[in-house]
Amino acid sequence: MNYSGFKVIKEALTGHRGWGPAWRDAAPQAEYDYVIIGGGGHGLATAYYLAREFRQSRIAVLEKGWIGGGNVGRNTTIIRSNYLLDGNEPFYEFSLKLWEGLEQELNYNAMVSQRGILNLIHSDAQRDAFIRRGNAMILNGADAELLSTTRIRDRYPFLNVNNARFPIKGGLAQHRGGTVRHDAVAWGYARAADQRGVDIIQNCEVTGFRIENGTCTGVETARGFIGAKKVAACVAGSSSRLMQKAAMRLPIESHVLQAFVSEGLKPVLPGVITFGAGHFYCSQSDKGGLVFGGDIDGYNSYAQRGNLPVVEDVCEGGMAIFPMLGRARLLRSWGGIMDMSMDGSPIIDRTHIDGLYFNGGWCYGGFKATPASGFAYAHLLATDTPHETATAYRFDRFERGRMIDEKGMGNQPNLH
Amino acid sequence: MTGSNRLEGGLIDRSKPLRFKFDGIGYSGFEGDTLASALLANGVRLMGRSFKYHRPRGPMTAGSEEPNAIVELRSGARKEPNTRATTAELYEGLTANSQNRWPSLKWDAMAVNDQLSNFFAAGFYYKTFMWPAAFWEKVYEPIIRKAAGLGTLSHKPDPDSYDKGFLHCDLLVIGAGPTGLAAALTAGRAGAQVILADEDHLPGGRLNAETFTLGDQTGADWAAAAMAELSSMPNVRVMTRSTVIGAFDHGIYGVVERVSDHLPEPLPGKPRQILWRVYSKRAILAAGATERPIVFENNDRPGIMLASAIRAYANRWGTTPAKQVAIFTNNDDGHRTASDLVAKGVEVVAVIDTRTDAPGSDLYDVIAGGEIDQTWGRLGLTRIEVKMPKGGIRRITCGALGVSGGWNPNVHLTCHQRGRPVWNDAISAFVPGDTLPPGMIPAGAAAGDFSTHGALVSGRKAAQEALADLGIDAKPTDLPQAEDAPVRITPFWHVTRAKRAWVDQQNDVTAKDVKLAHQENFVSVEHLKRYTTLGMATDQGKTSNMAGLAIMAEVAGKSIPEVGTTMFRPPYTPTAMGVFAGRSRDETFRPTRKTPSHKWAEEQGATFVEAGLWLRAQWFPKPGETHWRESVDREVTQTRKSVGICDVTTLGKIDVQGTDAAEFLNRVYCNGFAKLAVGKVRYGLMLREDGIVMDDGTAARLAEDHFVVTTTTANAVPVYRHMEFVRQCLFPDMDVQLISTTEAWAQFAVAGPNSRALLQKIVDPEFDISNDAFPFMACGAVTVCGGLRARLFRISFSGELAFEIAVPTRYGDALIRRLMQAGAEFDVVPYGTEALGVMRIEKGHATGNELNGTITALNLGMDRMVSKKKDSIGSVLSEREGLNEADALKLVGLKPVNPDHTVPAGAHLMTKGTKVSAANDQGYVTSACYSPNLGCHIALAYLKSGDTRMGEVIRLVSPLTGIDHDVEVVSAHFVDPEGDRLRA
Amino acid sequence: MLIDHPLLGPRDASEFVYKGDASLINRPDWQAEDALAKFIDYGYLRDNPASDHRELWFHEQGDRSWLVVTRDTTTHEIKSVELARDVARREGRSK
Amino acid sequence: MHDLKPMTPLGQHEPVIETHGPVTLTEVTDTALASVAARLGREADTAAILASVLGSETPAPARHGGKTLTAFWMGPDQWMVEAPLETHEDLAAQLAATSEGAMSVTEQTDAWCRFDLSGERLADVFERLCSANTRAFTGGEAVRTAIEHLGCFLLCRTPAHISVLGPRSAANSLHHALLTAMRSAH
Repeated sequence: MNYSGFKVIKEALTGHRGWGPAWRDAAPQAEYDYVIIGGGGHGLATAYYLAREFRQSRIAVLEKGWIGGGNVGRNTTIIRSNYLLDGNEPFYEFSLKLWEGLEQELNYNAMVSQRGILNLIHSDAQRDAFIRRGNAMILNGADAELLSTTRIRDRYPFLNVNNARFPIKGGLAQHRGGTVRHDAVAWGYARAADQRGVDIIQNCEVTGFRIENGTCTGVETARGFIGAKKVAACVAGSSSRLMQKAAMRLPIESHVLQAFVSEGLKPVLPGVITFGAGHFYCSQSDKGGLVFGGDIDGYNSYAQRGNLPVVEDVCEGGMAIFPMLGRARLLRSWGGIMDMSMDGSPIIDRTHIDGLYFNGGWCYGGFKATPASGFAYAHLLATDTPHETATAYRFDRFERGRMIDEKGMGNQPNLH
Repeated sequence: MTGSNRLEGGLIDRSKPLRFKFDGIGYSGFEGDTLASALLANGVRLMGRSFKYHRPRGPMTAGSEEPNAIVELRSGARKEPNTRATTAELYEGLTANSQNRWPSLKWDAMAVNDQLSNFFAAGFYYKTFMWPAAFWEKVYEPIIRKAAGLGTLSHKPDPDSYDKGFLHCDLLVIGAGPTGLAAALTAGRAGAQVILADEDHLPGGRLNAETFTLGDQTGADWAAAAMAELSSMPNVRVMTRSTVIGAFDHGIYGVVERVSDHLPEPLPGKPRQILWRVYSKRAILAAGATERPIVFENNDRPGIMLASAIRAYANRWGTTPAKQVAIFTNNDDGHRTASDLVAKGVEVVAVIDTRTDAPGSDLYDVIAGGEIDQTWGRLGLTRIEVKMPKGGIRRITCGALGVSGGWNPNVHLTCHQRGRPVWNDAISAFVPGDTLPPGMIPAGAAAGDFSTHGALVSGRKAAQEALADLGIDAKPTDLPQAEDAPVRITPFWHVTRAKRAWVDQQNDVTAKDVKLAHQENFVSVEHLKRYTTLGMATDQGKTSNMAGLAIMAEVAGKSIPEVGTTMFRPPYTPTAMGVFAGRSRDETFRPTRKTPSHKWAEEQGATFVEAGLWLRAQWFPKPGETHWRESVDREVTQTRKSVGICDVTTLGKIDVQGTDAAEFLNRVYCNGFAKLAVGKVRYGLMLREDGIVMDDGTAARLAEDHFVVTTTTANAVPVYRHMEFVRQCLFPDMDVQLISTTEAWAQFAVAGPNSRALLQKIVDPEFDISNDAFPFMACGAVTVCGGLRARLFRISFSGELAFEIAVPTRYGDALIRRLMQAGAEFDVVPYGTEALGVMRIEKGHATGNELNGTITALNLGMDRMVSKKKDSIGSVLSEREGLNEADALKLVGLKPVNPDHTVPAGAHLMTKGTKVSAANDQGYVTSACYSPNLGCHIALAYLKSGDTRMGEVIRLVSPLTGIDHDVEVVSAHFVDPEGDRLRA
Repeated sequence: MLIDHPLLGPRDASEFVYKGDASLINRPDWQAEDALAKFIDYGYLRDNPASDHRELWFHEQGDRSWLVVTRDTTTHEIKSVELARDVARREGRSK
Repeated sequence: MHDLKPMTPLGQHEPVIETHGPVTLTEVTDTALASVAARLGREADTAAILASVLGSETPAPARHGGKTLTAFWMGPDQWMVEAPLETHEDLAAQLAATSEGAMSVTEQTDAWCRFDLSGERLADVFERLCSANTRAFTGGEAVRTAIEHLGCFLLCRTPAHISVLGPRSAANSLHHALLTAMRSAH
């Protein structure tokens, strides 16, 4: 069923009886060409692009719980392509371009809202680094603008420009950055994939891989064996747990990232602001909640919850630049499991096992990558060659010494 | 003025009337009132508007679970949006305003949404507003954003302060109702360290809202007596106005104490609120239970409230929302409200009980098997229509309707570590499951034990259990006789034929929305929540989740526990962000570190700059200098010409001692240190294990077994941590000891051709610091100014003949003054970080901008320093191909072809004749400055194969800042490449 | 979280700085035949278990000891805490 | 003798003293400090030397004490020795002279600022500053912990007299935090 304003009006007048399921609850078949493990944003996007862009069929997405219940449903909804390094920037810019046409393509309003993202500058060294980054963005076809303190003050009059411990000395803006209604991304891809024949199978946990003579022929699941020509792991957050079933060790640690939302407030923040020196970033949802976060808790965890010190650290950062926030209330916190990789960048690659593919290591930046990740992964699955924007996301980059380390923190995942 | 709906009795102090304003109209109440109780007493039921349809709303509850009566409290910079009128304590002069309405609460233009609600069903926005694409940000979204949101922030800095603190106890008792008081008495009398926390200012919980007795006392009197005893115990800390907001790992609880929220403004020096981190060995969850509503047609009008709330307003606050009240219930507790109201002289017009076997009453009319069919009243309830059990409709005039759908134990904190509650059929509610936070024992109503007697016994038992775990024997406390009624409930969640029946009243989620979600396959509880926004209101689903689950269960043909439970996450109630930040805001956001010469530099009028937590002098303007460059150029020129002084105390200093000290440095630096002579300094390059440069600095050998290592300012802490890792974890049996001495010594660089001459006036004459006796890279202990112990290093960051002199920090101020005095004859200048930066760029020295975490020794041109003859951190992994590319980036210098051009940091480099694009990127500029010595801008840069491109003219581009011009590749050593000056 | 320091008793985890898997103690021999391969494995591959995890914490705001903490990553329950130096010696790093 | 005039950590020439309610906050500048760390295999020797310096047993972990001089435990086999500055201006050198190669000694006198809180109900102040359970202090405790992002030592001389040692460069920030907590608590 096509969604449209006309349809909404018609249904409103006829008691909303015509709306069907957004996607079918499919039962697993014995065999597929492609089995995608993980019904999150990336998995569903992969299925969608495989079906639509690469004209593949016989595709299943296996989800151990409910689709969209992982990190696509527990992030701070930011999209941007303000990356520095050659291995990253083209990929994230590709993703941003896909976001820009996504809703019309999926026929689903995911509220892609390009209200801009602003990274605050607090020191000369940081300005130098941001200029280098902004130039890298422009050289890669993205947009970037260096804002003066005056411009920032005009746009955000309540920012504590002078009095904070780290005065604001400018900012790097990407006006095409913004936010997207995160749950809608999973639902929109699910609906569009389902319409193209993809089986979305919920409550179907993968318990093992069937590997014969170095080739993966399918997966054991809670609902029986499912054969597959190609098996595509796409479970960021649980990557190590899943790939351990194929006896693989990964360059990944799982960490908890907390995020927060305030009570609903009348509009105050037009776009996204990041305050790097204070470990705080914030946007305001269309509902009015300030959505904010900061650093990961910093220790390995699969618990999907964090602890007080980071909550305090994040709010300290918030109060330092928005001293009016003292009287706003934090409504809810939540935690997601991050695949923190050894250089802070993801992996989209074949494994050493034929027929088994891997997508993971997104650190805390997977949401904005959803369309490009799905597209590039579908490209890899369909053609066995990496997509041109994702050629650097290889497993062997660590042994070859070709890390993609945006932050320059080295092989310590919790510092990325 | 006594309010029109004021009743007799209650726990308010009628001798203390208080004036307040709501929406600009003056009212009065009494001490002990909340804003909601005082407004109700004044006959005001309408207090807010709902989120989506802007429907009129009055209070639903009498506590912190309130979803409807939320207001903007106070004004100006203290304005506090979304404040629950039901918990806001009245104080003299309180002002509050309604929110999310325009132009007024009674006449809200956005209420038109309500007329259009059919078009705004759950998830409608996912299906429309997609065309044309550009309209989203420009047209649709701004309208949605403006209509959405609740209260308004002040846009002014919060004027109040906040505190944080840390408390320790054996037992934390969460909630001071009958359960908590019994638990605290039991544990307190046993001598345990007890903290009793309650969100209310008046301990007692429901005891303050009920009429039944404990022994021969009223509930409130018993609670007051228990409190008096607890307050007298030195081992018990009673915390009122203190909400336990979260259960964190290992028995740590977050508790927010509202120190000043009941006052017009905080007392001098006192915080508004305090965030306590409570370290508990055990905790008893005695958080009670919350009554839940029943969903029926137009169940959201002001005046329709939880029955227990109406009871609380009558008994505790001596007020009623209306003179005629009806009750709608599915359980016996609804009848308790009816009889209490009758006793207070309120007319109970009917009790509609969904149970056909409802108990009768001679005090009021009971309609057994009845259901509410419809309600009336635009801005407040005026009439209800009841579907009679035998058919037909009965219209009943009333101004309030108490709804009692049963009680939900307050299990929230049991879920904060992902525990799941379990269903209990006997009370038709979720109770705590067995995956509790370790150390937590739920008791009383929170554990599903709803009678007062049960609460007391349960609290006592929980305390005994908790203390027994800790080896403390707690004697059973004598407990009074108390009410022990059984729970009699027949689940009834919603009137099925209702067309517009509210499940989540704040977010305007209706029963139909839940059904539509099911129809569209948003069946799991997480999908339901996210698709409809059910439970995402400021009450976090406390008043709405159960009904939503029940309706979903019904349409999905499942049981409630099969549909699932929603996760409760911290905080328990919405919590001011300021209190999480505590004192760390404004200037005290982070500590400020000052150098030993800070005060002196201030006197010189220096400009300061943040360097991490340090404040360093950036330059020292002289009278008449109007541009910073004038000052910096002068400082550079004068230093190179004669002598300059710079405070370099911020550099990290680590004392390394032990018989293996040299061997240890061999491991942490990629270059060798074993053969460094005593009295000598060497430059050291430190790699991370992955072969990337971590830091650089010097190591001075003061004795065979004693070195002082310096680090960059930024890396002092991580380098020390790393060295301890190497020492303790990798080479645990090396004889080496480490300690930071950064702060112990005030250290000044004295640089320039006259630096020796100047220092000879300071260093005591018995120390020969001539070039022969104290050559480049010498170090040693000296005394200065007639006997003060000092350390002298002949090292140079500027490239000049230079020394660094260190004295105990307390003499740093005196030394800089003495150095300046002694240097007067040489026209000595102090220089700041800018001049320091210019001179190091002129000399080609790498610093933070160059050591950016992706750079190898090869990139710096120092690959030959990585010794392959010894084991050092990072040497093996630096052999990887990606770190040894043929066209690797190399550190070079850049000069503009046109001397008027700048060479800004952050610009990228392109080979001449190639297209400006990422594919052709040849490198980037790391540091740049104007060089007064060369008379033009210069820069350091990383350039592919840079070492072989000297003299090449390349294109420097910075599209971000609009720069595109030619620069020449030169050696990074702009000044004195042979190093003659520093050996002079 | 609270880390039960073997010398100091329970201390708030916020006093510590986390490094990662305690296998980082087992630094390979730089002169081994396959040293490069071993260092790549040591530097980059992790078990990352959803269960007990041995990990390194540095008591930065305390006694500057590195600790080996065994902690369940699904519940955060801490099973044991030892001085890393003792562990390193036990695992043969004394040579 | 040199004539350089020392400056206190707060940037004055005389120690600052402030009283609020029952608590007095005093900047203390008359103490010399030196750290002592045992060389590998010389732990017992170090403990013995230190015991003779202190005239009492070497402090156990998280403790401080001593008679002729005092010391507190900093880390495994590492202590900080306190001595009157007037008689021990160069404490580190004095200790090193007695060390017989058994221990590494490092001057720490000016690495720290020290503020002493004295008076009643000090725990009410400290519970607003750090996670140490100061309410349980009876005397002799030495705890290193964080106060407002600063690593500090708390030395409980008596429950009515507690010293705070913090990084000297941040003395003003630490002093501000202590004063603010005093005003909030009392």
